[in-house]
Amino acid sequence: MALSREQVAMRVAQELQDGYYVNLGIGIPTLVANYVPDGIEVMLQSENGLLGMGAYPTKDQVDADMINAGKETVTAATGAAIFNSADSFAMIRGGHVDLTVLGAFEVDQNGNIASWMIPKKLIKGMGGAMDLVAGAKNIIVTMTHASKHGDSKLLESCTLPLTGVNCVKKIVTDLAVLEVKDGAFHLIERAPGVSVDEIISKTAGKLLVEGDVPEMVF
Amino acid sequence: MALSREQVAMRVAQELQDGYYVNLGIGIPTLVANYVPDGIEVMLQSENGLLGMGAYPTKDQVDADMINAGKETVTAATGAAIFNSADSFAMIRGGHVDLTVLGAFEVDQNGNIASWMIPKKLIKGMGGAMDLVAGAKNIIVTMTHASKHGDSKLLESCTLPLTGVNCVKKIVTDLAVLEVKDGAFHLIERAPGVSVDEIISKTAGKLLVEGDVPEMVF
Amino acid sequence: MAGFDKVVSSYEAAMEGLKDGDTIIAGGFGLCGIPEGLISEIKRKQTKNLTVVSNNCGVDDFGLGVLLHDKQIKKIIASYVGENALFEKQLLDGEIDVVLTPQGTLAEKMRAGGAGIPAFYTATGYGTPVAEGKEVKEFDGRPYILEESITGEFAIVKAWKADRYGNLVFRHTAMNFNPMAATAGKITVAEVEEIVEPGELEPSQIHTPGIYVNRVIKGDFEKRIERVTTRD
Amino acid sequence: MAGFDKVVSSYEAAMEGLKDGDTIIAGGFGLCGIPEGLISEIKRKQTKNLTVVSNNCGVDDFGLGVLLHDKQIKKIIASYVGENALFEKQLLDGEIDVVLTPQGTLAEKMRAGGAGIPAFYTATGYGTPVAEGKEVKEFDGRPYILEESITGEFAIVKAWKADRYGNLVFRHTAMNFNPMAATAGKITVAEVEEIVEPGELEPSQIHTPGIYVNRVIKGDFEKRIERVTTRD
Repeated sequence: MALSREQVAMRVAQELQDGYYVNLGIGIPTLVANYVPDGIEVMLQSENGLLGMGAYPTKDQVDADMINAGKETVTAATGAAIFNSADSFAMIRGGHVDLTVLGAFEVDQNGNIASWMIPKKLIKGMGGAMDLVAGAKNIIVTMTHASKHGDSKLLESCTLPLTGVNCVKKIVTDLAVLEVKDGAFHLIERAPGVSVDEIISKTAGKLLVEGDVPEMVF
Repeated sequence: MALSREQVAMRVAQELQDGYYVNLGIGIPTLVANYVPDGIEVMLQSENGLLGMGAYPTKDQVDADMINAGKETVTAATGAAIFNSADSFAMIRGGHVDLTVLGAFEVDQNGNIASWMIPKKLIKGMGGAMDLVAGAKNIIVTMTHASKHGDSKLLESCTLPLTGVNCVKKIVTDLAVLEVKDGAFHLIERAPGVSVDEIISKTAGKLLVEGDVPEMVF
Repeated sequence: MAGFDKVVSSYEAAMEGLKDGDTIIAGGFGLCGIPEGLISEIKRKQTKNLTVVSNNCGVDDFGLGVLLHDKQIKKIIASYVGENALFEKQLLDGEIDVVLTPQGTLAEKMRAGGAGIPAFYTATGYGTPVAEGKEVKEFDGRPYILEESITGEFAIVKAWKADRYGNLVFRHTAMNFNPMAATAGKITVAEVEEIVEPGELEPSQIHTPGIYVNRVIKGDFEKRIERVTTRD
Repeated sequence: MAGFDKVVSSYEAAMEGLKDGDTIIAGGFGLCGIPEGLISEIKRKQTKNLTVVSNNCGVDDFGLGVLLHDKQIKKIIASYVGENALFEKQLLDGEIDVVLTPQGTLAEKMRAGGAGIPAFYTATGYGTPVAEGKEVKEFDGRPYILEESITGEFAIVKAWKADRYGNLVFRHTAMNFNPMAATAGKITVAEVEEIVEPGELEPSQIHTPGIYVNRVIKGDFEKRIERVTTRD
């Protein structure tokens, strides 16, 4: 069965390593913070200028001057640092953030990603997404494998305006975990109860399946 | 009679305006700080990362962590700011410093300056001089009008490796105050008792003298 | 030190000299750390044909969004404008020009503008619509695009504390774009929560040295929050 | 948070992995704010063929100058080396390569290296020997030269306080090049006067966030002064 949003986040959280500096995008990526495995500590970077993002504040702690990149009120974790946006993106662009997790509309087999614009429909802007995909050491994309209409989001070539090129290394969808390399999607794991055939049928780009594909373990 | 170093500094100090941010080079320029006219306040920038350089410390105040760009121990004036060297040169390069005063080996009639290198003789490095001449809103050069051997330092074209091009606007020597514009030195003032003829004889570059040239007033 | 006292006592004085067609660089991220009173003054003055450089354009009735009602903004350079329906309408109607710019590139463009760096290379946006018409150059086998710096006639920023010399300290994440914006204005105006005497701010903990700041005004801030999120 | 504890207890551990031919970016201005113990450790290790990027090269018997005695430095990128007779001798004898770089360009090259900016334009050095072989481009009618960023295998910096996560605070003008150097090393080592617990440093007054720092060691500093100047 397709994973819930929470399960996608849980699976992404398995990719975390102790001591990682991580930037989590809005939506499912934000949920990843709730599932950091035992014995592992990560520090969250928020691109408006915060390294060491803490929990949401209690009602009494709410402070208009303390927000994250999603414009939500947050707290600073113990040992946090706060800096200006140029310094924040110097950190991101310079490759100092270990992992970025973000959503997307489409990803293609060359690791290109489209996540910020649907012509004539959605023109909100790219925010920090282009910097994040250009700068992070490692990028994981989370999204549903196909649209509500059943159209695959894993394509031979993105159709929407790109956010970045040749940058996505790993994708966690509601159906599968895939690596992107050498011009193809490589199926690594499948959601419990989801067949390889279903994944094949919902992947429009070049998909490589080698041997038995294990189910995700939670 | 030719001016003393102190008198050159006094004359330069007359160029200061209230509210000026000023960077003073090593040597005579440093002395300018001692002659700031009454009723005028300036703030001194030291390019290692200090805006609001104060007096030298008393013996008890000496602190190895508190030095100026000449590596002398200094104090911070009330209201000073301290920052890193990239920020300091952002300030300089970005044209935020109102006036830079520095020494030179040679200046030419196009406002080119040579101040950092004598091939095969002196290879200490340019330090911040190239940034200062490229970035400051206004530059005054102080130097002796001629070398000990009597060779003019105000040339048609600099012979030594340049520090910057088309940047010097005003020169205060031991003999004269000159403006540099339109490819010529313009004689503005002469040192008390120094004749126009002497200045002409010691200026190798194109020199324009219009009307009576007043003596400097101290 | 009279020559360095940057404090002004009215918003009129704070924004004096702003004229039609000017470029304004504004600090703030969303509604966090924005110079509320300076924005109101720009609305009051009804200055038109403005180019606004800011990460966001506020919301319909707060922040820079209030300048949309009377069509004071001709062009905006921003990274994210998704919180603002009026903005979207004017954009679709062709009444406003928008140059969407990646957030980090925007921050760096402001910094470069203040730092005398006319252009810099970044990998951000390579291969995307952002790269259109821009020079591409490879370094170490990777392609980068050339991005030019931004400066403006005015910069408006919001700080926590200022001393009379214009030294600024920002509070928490209300810092955001404010320090860079402060460097990129020909005239930089800081609206602050508190004005202190020179010497009260620790020199090495000043975020924006006073050399960048031309005017300081004490403001009253609503500090509206876009998304109040709490835990129990 | 074990994964973020950057504190090491020996200089051997602090400089572990440094090898012949590496590039070291060093903080400090003159003898002010230099990582004295890390420099001694490099001398002790006798690592050779080093490229050193630092504003200065110390004096004959202190600072980076001590690495000259055994000819450990192959090349230095610096803005001012005038305080060091041994350096001048090795340079004239052709035993050491020197790339003299304007101070502000050097600071910006380090910052750019850490910030993922491979190159930037500056007017500094245009028309001088510094511009030789560099691309020139006009912006707004003024010519600028293209300068490339610098990174290194190691960065060595000196801070006043560090917390265990590697967040750094610098003291007075001992800040100088240290914050930029810290961003430009593949491995960045900070030698500090005091180590405190996470949370003791005010987040918005940290000069270098811990993300840039791989190792922290508590040092003892002589803090030699080049020019003691006093008033009565």
